[in-house]
Amino acid sequence: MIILSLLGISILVALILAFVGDWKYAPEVNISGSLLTFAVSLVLAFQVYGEGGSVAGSTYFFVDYLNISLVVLTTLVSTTTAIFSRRYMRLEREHGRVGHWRMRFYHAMFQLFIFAMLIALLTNNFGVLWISMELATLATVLLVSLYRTPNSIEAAWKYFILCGVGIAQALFGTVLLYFAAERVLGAGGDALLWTNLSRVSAQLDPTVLRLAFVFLMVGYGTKAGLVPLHNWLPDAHSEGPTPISAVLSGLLLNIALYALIRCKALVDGSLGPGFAGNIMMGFGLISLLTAAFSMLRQKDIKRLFAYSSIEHMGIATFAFGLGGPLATFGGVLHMLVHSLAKSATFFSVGHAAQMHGTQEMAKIRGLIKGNPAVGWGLFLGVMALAGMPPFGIFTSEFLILTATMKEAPWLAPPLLLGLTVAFAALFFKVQPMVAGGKAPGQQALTAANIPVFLHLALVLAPGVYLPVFLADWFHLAVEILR
Amino acid sequence: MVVSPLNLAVFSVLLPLTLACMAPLAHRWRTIQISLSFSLLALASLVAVIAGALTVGEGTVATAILSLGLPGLPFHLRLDPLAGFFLVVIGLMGLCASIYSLGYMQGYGKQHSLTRMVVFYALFLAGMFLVALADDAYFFLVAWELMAASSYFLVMYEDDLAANRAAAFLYLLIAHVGAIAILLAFGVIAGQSGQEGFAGYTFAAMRGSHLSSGWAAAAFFLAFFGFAAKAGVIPLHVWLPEAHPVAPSNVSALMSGVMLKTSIYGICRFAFDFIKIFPWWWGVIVLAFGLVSAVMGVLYALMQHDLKRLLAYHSVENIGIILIGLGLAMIFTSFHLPALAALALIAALYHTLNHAMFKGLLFMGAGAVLHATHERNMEEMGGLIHRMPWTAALFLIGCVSISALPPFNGFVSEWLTFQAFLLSPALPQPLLQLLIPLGAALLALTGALAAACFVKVYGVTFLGQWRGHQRPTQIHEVNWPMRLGMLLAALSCFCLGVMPTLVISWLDTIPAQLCGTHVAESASQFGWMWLTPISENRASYSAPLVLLGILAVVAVTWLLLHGRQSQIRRLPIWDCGFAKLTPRMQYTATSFAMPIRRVLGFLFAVREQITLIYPLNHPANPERIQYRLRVRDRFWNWLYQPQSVAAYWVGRQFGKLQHGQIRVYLLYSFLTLLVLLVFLG
Amino acid sequence: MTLHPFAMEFLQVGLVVGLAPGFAGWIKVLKCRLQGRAAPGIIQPYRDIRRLFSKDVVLAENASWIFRFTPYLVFGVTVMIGGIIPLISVELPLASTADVIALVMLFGIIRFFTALAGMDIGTAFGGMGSSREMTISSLAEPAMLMAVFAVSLASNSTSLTQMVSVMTQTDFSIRPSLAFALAAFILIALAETGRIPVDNPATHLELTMIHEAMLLEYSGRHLALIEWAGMMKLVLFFGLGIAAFCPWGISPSGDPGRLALAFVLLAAKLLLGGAIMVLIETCLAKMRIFRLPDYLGSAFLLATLGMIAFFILE
Amino acid sequence: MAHPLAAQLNSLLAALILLSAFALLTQRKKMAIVHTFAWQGLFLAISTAVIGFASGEHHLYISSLLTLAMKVILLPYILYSLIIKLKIHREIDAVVNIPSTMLIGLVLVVFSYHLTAPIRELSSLMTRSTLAVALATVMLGMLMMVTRRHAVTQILGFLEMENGLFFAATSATYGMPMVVELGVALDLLIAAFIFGIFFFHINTNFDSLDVDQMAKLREMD
Repeated sequence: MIILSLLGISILVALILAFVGDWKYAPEVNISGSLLTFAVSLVLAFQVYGEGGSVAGSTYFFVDYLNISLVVLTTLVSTTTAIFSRRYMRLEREHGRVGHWRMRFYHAMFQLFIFAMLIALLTNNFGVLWISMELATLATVLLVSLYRTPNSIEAAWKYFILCGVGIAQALFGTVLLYFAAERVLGAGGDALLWTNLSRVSAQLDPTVLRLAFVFLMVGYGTKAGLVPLHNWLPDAHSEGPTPISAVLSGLLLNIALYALIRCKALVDGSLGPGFAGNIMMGFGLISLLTAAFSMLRQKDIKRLFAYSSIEHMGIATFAFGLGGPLATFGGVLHMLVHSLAKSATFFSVGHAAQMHGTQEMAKIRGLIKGNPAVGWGLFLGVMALAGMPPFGIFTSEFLILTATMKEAPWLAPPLLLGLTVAFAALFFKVQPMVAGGKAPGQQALTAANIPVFLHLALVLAPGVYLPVFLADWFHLAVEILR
Repeated sequence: MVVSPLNLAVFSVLLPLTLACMAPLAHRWRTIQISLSFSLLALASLVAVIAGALTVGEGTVATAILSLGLPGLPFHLRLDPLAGFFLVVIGLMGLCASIYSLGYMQGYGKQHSLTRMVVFYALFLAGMFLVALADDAYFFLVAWELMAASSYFLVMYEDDLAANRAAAFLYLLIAHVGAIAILLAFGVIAGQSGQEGFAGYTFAAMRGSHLSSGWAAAAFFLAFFGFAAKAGVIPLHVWLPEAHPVAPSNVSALMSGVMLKTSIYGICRFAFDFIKIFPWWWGVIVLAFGLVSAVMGVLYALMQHDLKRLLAYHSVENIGIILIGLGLAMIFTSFHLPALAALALIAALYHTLNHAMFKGLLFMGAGAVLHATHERNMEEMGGLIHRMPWTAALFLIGCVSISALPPFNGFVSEWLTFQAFLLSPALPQPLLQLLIPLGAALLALTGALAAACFVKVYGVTFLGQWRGHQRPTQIHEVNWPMRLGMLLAALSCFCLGVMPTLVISWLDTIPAQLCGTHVAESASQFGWMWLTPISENRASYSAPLVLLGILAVVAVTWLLLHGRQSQIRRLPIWDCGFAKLTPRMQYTATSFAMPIRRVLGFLFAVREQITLIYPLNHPANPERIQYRLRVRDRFWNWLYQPQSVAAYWVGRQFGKLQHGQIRVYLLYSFLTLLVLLVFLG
Repeated sequence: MTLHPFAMEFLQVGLVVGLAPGFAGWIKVLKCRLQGRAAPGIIQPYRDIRRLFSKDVVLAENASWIFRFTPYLVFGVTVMIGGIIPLISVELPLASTADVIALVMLFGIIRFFTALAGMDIGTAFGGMGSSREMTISSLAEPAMLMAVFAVSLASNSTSLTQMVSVMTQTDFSIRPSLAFALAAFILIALAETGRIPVDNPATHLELTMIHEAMLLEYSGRHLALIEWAGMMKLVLFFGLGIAAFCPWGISPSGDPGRLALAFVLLAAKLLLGGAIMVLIETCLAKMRIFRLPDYLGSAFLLATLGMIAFFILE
Repeated sequence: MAHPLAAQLNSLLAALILLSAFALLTQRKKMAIVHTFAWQGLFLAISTAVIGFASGEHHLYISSLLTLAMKVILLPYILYSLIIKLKIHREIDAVVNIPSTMLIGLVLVVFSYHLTAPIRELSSLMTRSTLAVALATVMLGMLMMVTRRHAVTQILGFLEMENGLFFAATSATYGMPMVVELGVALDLLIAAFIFGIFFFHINTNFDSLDVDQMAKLREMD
């Protein structure tokens, strides 16, 4: 019931905004809608916590500790992003980069995107999961090309084609999964239900699952931006409007990873932890290293952080691949804190770019002097992303590293190499933008600070203090994956 | 709640933390912000000193577990003699530096945000206290990085200069690499301890863990690398001469005097507390690094003419000396000679404390000079002793102490280190018997060069005549808080130098904790006036008597000579009948160091060029001679250049993959699919 | 009856302070004889010192308190050292205030402040002198320490009284390590006391000066104190050598007879040692300053050989 | 109950689908490609219907109708009209070296046969042998996207993959659950509109639909 209302609200808001999206108070509508979903998701979360375990909405929807935490995260980030985009898009409009019609389109698509992601998280059915992933892609493709500049068109086209192809492979994997499941559970829709599959995962046929997982890995891996399937990601992030970049990196990647780890849980059931784990560890490490070294030579600020998203997705994938309670816990935590920190950083980045009228890092200087909130927001966000304690990302990386030292010590050096290079790149690029004297022609603006610092506070929390109920919450979430 | 040392220590951590949160509120009223916050920080440091002193004195161990931290791994606190000792070191310097800052920060104009300084200074202090107090790997790393990050912001305080930003970045990068190495070291120990989950990550578990020799070596040397990166051990020292000069002087006093010491603390923890049993060659490696750092550090220092840069290189040198002591202690421990190990350890710790004091004093003095002259280049100074007598006198004490001249404190610890060296014949290893004394010779060289270097510093900066362009009359003595801060440091230098026996009997609980023996009763068996490390027949030194004797003779002669009437005539300098002498004709810092540069030039990347500038009308005799000298650190080109080049090369190669053409991207994903299918499907 | 240790202490200090100029005179006389010049006579240094004391002091305008304080300090430290090195008896109350290493460092104080005083006026010569002095001393330091180490191996101690009593009580034996160490010590002592071939105390040629260059600006009582301290320093280095290498005769107790004997022997050793030094100074020429590393390097080599010889041969 | 006739019919249609896939891979003219694609859709629809009839899975009729509507009528019509409207039917579309492309295609067919062999062992369905063809179609579609530089042909390759997937679903498991079928169809519809929009934008921004022109966003310098 609650689940349906949750989905209902977001689609309803999407429809409303499709009509009044260019109205003066459309942003407020957008915010309140997201806020409402957030509230509902909290209620849902408490229900789950109360009933201790999973709440089956209907045959098609279900909630457990894992996906509810992501649902809450999604609704929260969507709310903050809505708040941010209110200020941001108004400025864009004043700069004349978007018109009425596109504002309407933007707002509607934003909510539709949230809706798609919520379905993806809440659905019980792997087929529906696939469909909603595709839907989420399609909803954002046109947002990426919102500015209609050649670059944005190019980026959106690449995004559309590459993700389309990738997701098609995921569909083939799903077909194979269904094939394997059907022979255990019998034909019919129930054979794709996670709740059933996880029950019988041990009996699923290994050869088919092996094939299926390869396809699913490539498919959802493309969405998660794993190297070498990542090429759409930097373009899409750098060319779209910043709020969209924030939710793309903050949420969509997480959803893809979520799909991936669900599949892994199934495959492990029949193949044992080794197979899927090794593939994921491989992808994770490659992504981490490639992204880290690519960050060294970025010129565009949003591309820089796009690569850092690839890097962090790599870390999380590696963690899930490594398996084991510690690493998986680290992985889940990493997904959460990364999406918070990354979206916060993108907020500051967006304002920084607006202040200088460019995304070229060489032209962005003296943010702290120009606008302390933006400057410090960016600086702290980068410290969080670089894995400086006491921010939560350090915590998750600490967990992952310690697990690595225990399970596979020989993998620690490349992991650390990647982390170090990424650290160096981030600070090397960001420090000159933040510190020092103002750039010529920097104009002042009133930034939306609440989202940034709210996120940063939330990122800071787990590094210093993780409330007990949250802790066992995550532990239970981890249990689901094993 | 009952006042125990641990509570005091926790208080001294909480005060700065709360201050860091509160300070921004007061950003309107600068003077209030300065006076209030820095006096509170001084108070916190004082409390820390008391807590540490009590702990070391009584040898108590107190632990506590906070409700913060990771689910499986709450923050553990532990205050044992070793930690207590470092609390004292940090606190003492923190006290002096905070009092000094009361005056020093007045000198900053509006363009630098005072709040930033206060906040990060407080965080820095708190971080250092926490490093000493932390008792589990996670908390230790949090504290460690808190310390690193806040000091990074402090180094970048005057961020409008690109050079400062570059220095700060270099510092942060190397510090972070070190932190990662330390994290790995913890990971190795905990991973091998066989404990589930987080259980292995408390220091208690690490004390109990028994590692195979290979893993133990891995853990120790990872940790050693990490801590060496922080301590600026050569060749990981490049950040130090960049970062310390550009930081505000009160901060560089803390960084150079205290922050480096936290890594000494870490090495002690790993070697003597966690691993305990190790082969002798570990000690030899530590000793070797110590010797190289000591000699190279002082040599590079001699070549500098930027006052603070020079002092920074001296920190490298002194860290080297401390490591020498530690290395000897490790060697003796590995051969089960606890008494000797205890002596070497005491020497190292004593020097840690001493160096904190005199290096802090010197940096504060340099800050005072900078504050008065706005000049860091010694070649532009001179004769300051007439303008700023207080600073001059106090700085002289610092110079004498760091040059290891009795009866000041630098001498005591270096003398103890020498004694430890002279004990090497007791080793059952003939090779070591022959080699270790050579190390002693290197240490002697270091000491003498340091003396030379500080004759240069003091002579060029404070003595002679003003070389600068601006009128020296504008230069004035610094304000009282700054003098007070320096005075405190100078006093402690003096006391530490004059009553070594008391200090050692106070320190005695630490070797008891780490080596299982005492030195105090043998050290002061002969009364508190005589310091006899092993036995009275072995070697003895009595600082009070030396002091009194010299003072007595000086007083007597002075009285005798001033009994008779004889006036003093002041005349201009005898110019040997040449034309008028100008201040530019004085010996400069560069020329002072020239003989040593000639003798040991092969150690530096020296580039000297002389150009004669001829007037147009008659090219026979040059009108001006230009002399350019560039002395650079070889290690930069040897170690660091290649790395960054390699990183960018790799980056470029990865960049080539991202080709821009969508069909290529499609090909990638297609190939990925095929490869996976071929090998796994 | 035996003398009280404190009495002996004062006696020895008195000897050092009183006889140092005489010793300097003796060396001057010998030198002049060897070089066929007319000698001023042994008590000439006493006259010089008295004359200087009676003169007024002329200070440069910008001389600071360091410049005026240094002579007193130098004198004080030298006298202090005179009270520590056992010359006639080992039963000195002050003997245990400093072992050899501490003694070296005490000499270090003298050097440090002299060098500072040299820089204080701000003439080129002063700076040059200080620079060279500090360079030489820093190169000499390792050799000095190795020599000390080689010697201390025999008696297993660095305290002079212990060395003396060990050597005098154990029956005489030829020790190659001591021979090497002695050779090294002589080289170092020449360098430290500023004698030919390292430095020429008699010259005032600007460019060859080392030690003298630092004292150029001194006059009157200040100069007197410094000169006097210099003479004492020479005696003390001899005393150090004697205590470390041929201590025979230094009395273990305060018995006046032994003391008298010790005094006679000391005088003999000093005269002999002075003669040897004069020979060296007359036969050798002063070195260029950048040849010094080789010179001190060989000293270091000898000392190290002494150390190795101890471990291998003894 | 497996009709031998139905089975043979199905294999025949599978063969035709494979053939049309190769045809798509090697055609030069846009119109021809669109027509071929429509044909492929038709074969797909028929085979679905046949399977539905043979296996008695009646929801397959619906999906076959869906296929007919989407892949035979709607999508080809959209593409057709776009090509007319944008006047791009003249634009040449360089195919890199047809023989080698076909060779690679053949290799892919063999490979997919090899991959699906174990599954064929497991499956008891009459359509099990056609799974290889389905996978081959997917891969050929992808190969087409790699080799063609024109936006329209890329889209066609994409849609061909979609066909392959659909065929795989029917042949491996007599079709996915209805929800999924519908959802996929919906996504396809949206996708169609989106690439429709994109053709306009690309054409206006780059005045041609040659995707190789769109290489401004890149890392190499």
